[in-house]
Amino acid sequence: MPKSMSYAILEAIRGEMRRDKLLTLFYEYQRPGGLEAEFGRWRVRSCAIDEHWIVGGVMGMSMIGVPAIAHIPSMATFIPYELMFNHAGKLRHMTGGQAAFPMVLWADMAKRWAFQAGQHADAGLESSYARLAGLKVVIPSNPYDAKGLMITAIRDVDPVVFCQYPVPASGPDVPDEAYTVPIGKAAVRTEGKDITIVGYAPQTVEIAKAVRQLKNDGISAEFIDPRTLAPLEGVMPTIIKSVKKTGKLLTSDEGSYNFCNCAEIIARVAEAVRGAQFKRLAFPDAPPPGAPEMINYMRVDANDIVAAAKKMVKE
Amino acid sequence: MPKSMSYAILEAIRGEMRRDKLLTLFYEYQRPGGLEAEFGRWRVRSCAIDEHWIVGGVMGMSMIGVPAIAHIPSMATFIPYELMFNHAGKLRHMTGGQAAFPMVLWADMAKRWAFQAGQHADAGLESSYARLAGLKVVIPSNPYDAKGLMITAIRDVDPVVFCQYPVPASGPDVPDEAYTVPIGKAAVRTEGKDITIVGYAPQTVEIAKAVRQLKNDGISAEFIDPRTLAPLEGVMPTIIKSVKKTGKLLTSDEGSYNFCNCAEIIARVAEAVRGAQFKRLAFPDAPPPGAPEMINYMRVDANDIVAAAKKMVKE
Amino acid sequence: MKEEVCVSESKHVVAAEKGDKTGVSRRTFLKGLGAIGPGTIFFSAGIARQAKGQYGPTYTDGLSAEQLTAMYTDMLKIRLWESKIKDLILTGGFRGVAHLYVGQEAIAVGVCNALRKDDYIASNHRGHGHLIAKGGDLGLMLAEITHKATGYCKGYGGSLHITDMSLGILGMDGIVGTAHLFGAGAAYGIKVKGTDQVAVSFGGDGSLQNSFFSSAANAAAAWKLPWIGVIENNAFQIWVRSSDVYGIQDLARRADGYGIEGRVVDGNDVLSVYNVAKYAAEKARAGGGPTIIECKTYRWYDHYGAGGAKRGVDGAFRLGYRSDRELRDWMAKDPIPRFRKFLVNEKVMTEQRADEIVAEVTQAVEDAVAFAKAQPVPKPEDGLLNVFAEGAVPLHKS
Amino acid sequence: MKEEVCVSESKHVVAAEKGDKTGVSRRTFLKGLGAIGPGTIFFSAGIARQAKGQYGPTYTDGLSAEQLTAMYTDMLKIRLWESKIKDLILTGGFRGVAHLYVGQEAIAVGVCNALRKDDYIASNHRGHGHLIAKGGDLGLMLAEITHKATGYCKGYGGSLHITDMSLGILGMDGIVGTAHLFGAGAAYGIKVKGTDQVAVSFGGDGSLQNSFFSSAANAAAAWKLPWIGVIENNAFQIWVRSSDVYGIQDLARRADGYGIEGRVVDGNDVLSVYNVAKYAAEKARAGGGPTIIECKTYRWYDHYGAGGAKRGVDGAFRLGYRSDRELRDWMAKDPIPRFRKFLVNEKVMTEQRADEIVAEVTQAVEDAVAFAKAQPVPKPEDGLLNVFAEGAVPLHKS
Ligand SMILES: Cc1ncc(C[n+]2csc(CCOP(=O)(O)OP(=O)(O)O)c2C)c(N)n1
Ligand SMILES: Cc1ncc(C[n+]2csc(CCOP(=O)(O)OP(=O)(O)O)c2C)c(N)n1
Ligand SMILES: [Mg+2]
Ligand SMILES: [Mg+2]
Repeated sequence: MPKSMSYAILEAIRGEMRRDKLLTLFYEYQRPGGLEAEFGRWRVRSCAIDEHWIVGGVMGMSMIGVPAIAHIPSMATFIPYELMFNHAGKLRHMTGGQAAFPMVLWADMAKRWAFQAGQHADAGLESSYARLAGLKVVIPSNPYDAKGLMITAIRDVDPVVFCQYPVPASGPDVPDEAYTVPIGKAAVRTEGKDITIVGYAPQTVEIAKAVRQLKNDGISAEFIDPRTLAPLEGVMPTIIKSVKKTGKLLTSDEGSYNFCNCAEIIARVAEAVRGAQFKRLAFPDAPPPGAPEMINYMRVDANDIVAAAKKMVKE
Repeated sequence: MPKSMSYAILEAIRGEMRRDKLLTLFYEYQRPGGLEAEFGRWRVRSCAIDEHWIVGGVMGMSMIGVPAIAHIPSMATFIPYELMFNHAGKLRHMTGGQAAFPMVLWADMAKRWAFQAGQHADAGLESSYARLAGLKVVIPSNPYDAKGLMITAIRDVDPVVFCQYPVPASGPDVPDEAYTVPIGKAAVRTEGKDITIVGYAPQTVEIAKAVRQLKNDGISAEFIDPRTLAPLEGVMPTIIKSVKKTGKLLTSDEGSYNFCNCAEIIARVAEAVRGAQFKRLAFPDAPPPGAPEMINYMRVDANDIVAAAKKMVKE
Repeated sequence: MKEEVCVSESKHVVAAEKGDKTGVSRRTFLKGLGAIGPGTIFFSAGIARQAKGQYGPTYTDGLSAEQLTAMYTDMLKIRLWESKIKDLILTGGFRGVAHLYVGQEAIAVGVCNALRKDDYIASNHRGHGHLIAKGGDLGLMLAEITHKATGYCKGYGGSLHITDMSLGILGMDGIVGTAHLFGAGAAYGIKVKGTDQVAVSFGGDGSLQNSFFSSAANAAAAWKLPWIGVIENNAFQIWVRSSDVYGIQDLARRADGYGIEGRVVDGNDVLSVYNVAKYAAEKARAGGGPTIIECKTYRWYDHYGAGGAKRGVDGAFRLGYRSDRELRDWMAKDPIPRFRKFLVNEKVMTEQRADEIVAEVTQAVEDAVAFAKAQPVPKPEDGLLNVFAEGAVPLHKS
Repeated sequence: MKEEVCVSESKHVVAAEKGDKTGVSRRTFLKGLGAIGPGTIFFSAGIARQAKGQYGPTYTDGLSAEQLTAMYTDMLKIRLWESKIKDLILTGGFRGVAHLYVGQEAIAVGVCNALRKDDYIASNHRGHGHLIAKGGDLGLMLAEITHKATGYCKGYGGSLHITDMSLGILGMDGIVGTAHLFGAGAAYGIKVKGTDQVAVSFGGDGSLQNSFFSSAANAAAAWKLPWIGVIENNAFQIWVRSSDVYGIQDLARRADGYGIEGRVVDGNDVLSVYNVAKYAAEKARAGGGPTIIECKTYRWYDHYGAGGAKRGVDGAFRLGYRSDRELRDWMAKDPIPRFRKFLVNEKVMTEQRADEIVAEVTQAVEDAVAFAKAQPVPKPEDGLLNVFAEGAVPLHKS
């Protein structure tokens, strides 16, 4: 059985906790199975429903050189937003390089599932973090990247926001040993020449399906997963190169439309590749309703991606 | 003497408080001169340093039909972020139209001034609000728009984030009487045919200077101030029409580059106008340093805009 | 590390007791009038000085037989309607989710009966009981929980967000603690309006941190707002014991730090709850400011859904983070038979009338199920409405 | 509504007293050894039961003459260095801003002298005093405040953000309240490291809300973290009186609600502050958990900058939100002459030695000014560095 995303992440954390005797994890109710038994309560701390503590406590700890991970649930993603903005992202700069936050904000993320209205099925929150200076933001789409990016994030002396979306296992097998996946590099999931499709996390499932369908229909799509959302400097060359080749960029977001991550990607490509064709698919600018009829209608799926790609290729 | 931005806003609030006997204002230390004397402590409340109360209290009040304004200082903009996200922006939808928040989040904003490092000179925070469903976000660039937009925002039954940047008085005289400026409509500040320039708030000062300079140099720039950042649907036609005419879109942001508001504008135009040329100027993805040498070097000014516009027109 | 590692709300089996009987049949609780003494009210050490003698456990001054009967009926409504939902979930294919309130009925009913119809309540994720006690309709609630177009929130919200503004119900909310802030905000609004209404917020033992409670409490204390913060202390925050993450045992003690009167009450005794709530409401109406009431109680089911539960059987067993014995001890303090016994002893109702009420409520629950089932599902495109008061937002699928 | 309406930190003239003398000359405070009795320590009603007899006002056990002299010197350093900054601001063209600490010196010096060098402090916007008391260099501090390339933060941070990690100074911070959270977080980190260090956070009376304090206090209480929260209650949050926005008078009372020992101390008596801080630090080191210490004090200058102040004269008058009489009453409780008098009376130092120290510190301040002045300004492009540990971020001006 392939390792799940959660398993791969916990394996990464366990390995790093063995490697660094100070590395500490704060969490709320999403129990990191097995870790407390191995490392004890002080290093694996179950906290009150207090995301300011979970994140702010980790920040204070990491300031004195105790690297730490703050795990917060998906409905609380923005409670520590100002702490990450005004402190984790800024203090190194404001102190002329003295302050460091060797921390990971491990953010559990939701997707657009039914029966979980409003606060429990919102997605795309990463773009609010990606716009904050001084933070790195990564979003793995498969267990292999998840483990490698988590290890890189932990070893990074800068604060990293690690977004864990619920995505079924796919991609390469996850080795038991430690390995790293670099922050700031995109992955070309499928090579193609007719159109470039960009998306990450839950949308990779839809895009992968769409790419197979398009292939059957004679369209060769290049599918790129950015994996990192900030900084984007190392990610963009892969995407720009692709769009220079295909002349077409289609993006698909699980998050809502306005200011979604792919808007930034399109804007950067539009500056770099004149005359290309662009299309952005996304959830509407609405909260997610609980009724399945409504939310399933609103969410972008493989069929929508296929239809949009075909339209662009025909034009 | 022309009315200042602050004066125009207070005049709007005073008029609306006279008109609606329930309208209430919570604020922290930025004293809304004269209002307390006229309307009393209960309707003009000086609060503790507690932006969760200022915004959450206003939300609870507005839920029972007491319209209210929450004024928060610029370093605290993101403290109430999750309240605005998960509650003000969502509850109407989640309750099938029952819950309403007739409230204004009057957010004081900073600009890139020296001697105010990190937390006191950050700008561009509005894009984090603009990406939240269910919120309207307005950013006036002159006292006339400020008064009209504040009145519209107060009368709007939906929650509005009103961003007040420090901008010197310009534009039309502010009448003493009430009038409204619509949410969701851009303003063409200068008509032109060679290039479209988009920007708002502090950057309008630099853009206006640049437009004059460009005119002297024989380049006719069309300068558009979006005024509203969410929803953008009513704003975009003005910008798209302009770029269809000029073929060139230059944007300039006081905020940092990644995910700045103008990225969204460029992405939308790129989808709508094939073959156009794009350029985005912005503050780097760094916190604002306090030393004047550093921050002044990093901020976009009229000279940068002129140079970028000339380069685009030449290409 | 075995594959069982997982990051979820999953149970952590600590020391599941072997050989526990796995439940008590539904009927037992109605009949089982065990050896439970009358409700007791107690105060935390820190706030003992605030104790006033008059809140005796069986104090029923001002409560008519009709009202007492209505309170009994409301408790049953919560119990039977939620037990039905649990059964429906276990049956499979349920169009929704639920955080069950069973076991805590005395709190919602005690508090809401101390309020006027025009008072406000702000509720949390475990709020079905609050809504029923404030007058919520069982059919419309079930229609909402199953995301039907005619439910309270037209199917948008579901279990976590049921709202009825016409009853002063500001809504359930999925974010822990915000109810307190909205409640205190509403209380401020009452002062602006100049009415003598009261605003109550409900939160669990987990709702004290996260800034919302603190902001509410400070503002309410500073300006003597007509706010009542009800803390339903059922010992757990999902599976985390509050005693492991707080430095205080009696959560009402937190009130003192803001300059608010804090009370601890037996949350399984509806009259004790009622009396403290009544006192707090009257105090608030008279301009005396806020009160924080901690109600000690226990939830019979798992945090969420029907894990560990069986159809037709009360309680969720073998949950790992709690012992079955602990649950059983609390089930023995079941607030409903306890109240029934009191009412019968005091001749407020006969055993026969009590049984009739059970039958009536059982029927009302069946009616609600039938009603909800018959309701239409929402139209897909309605998801684009109600973002703003006017208009629809655009779709971005093509 | 006149044009004077404005939205700013501007002064609201309440009842400025007429005829007030506008200040006391700088020298007066050094000579004026008025009729101030020895420091007193008092406790809030709510926490009186926690009072322990041993913290007498003039308790100096374990403090050598050398240490006492160093404390006196540190207080003078803060006073004279900050007074110099005030004068420089009034002179015009000052390359920076400042929230002056003058009047509160006994707190920083009392607390930091109770700490070890390897203990941590987290400071706030009014933190110059904390830094000096923890060993900060006057020259490097002034260089930072004037945004020079060789200042503590290379000119990036300025007054609000001075940091010296090598001295355990986690930094000043412009956001009200976060120091408490970082302090408690550091205290948790100490437990992970397994050392017996202590982490202290400083905040004003305004720092209790906003969630940061609450999160710190709860965690520290739950797990007995070696954290000391110091609340410098100078009565104002900018111009807002805390008594208008809080429901409690003694802010240490807030501690009780978290299960933390709270102390109220005369913040103008350095030995009282020292003694309570010493007790708290020893308790924390021994695993006894956190303490919250409220120090009652007053700031002599305006919230920010030098409004209402004059060159060479102490205190800021006619500020509108406070009466000059109130300020004068507090200036009469000036912690520095009070401590000097004690030291001389107790024969710790002679009047002559005390005067020598004034001269030495005056010289040190002049040296700091000369040093800072001579330092280079930062290179513009350095603003692109230090965003991450490695590399520069790109410019987006063309
Ligand atoms: C801000 C926030 N953090 C975390 C959660 C996840 N969550 C939902 S309910 C809950 C436990 C609540 O415990 P308590 O307040 O005691 O209420 P109870 O469920 O026991 O009734 C948690 C952690 C959430 N909904 N909101
Ligand atoms: C979160 C936040 N809100 C508001 C401000 C603006 N502000 C800066 S200092 C201050 C007053 C602080 O008062 P207090 O904590 O009593 O400290 P004091 O200035 O009296 O030393 C305020 C409101 C801020 N910096 N941060
Ligand atoms: Mg609970
Ligand atoms: Mg103060």
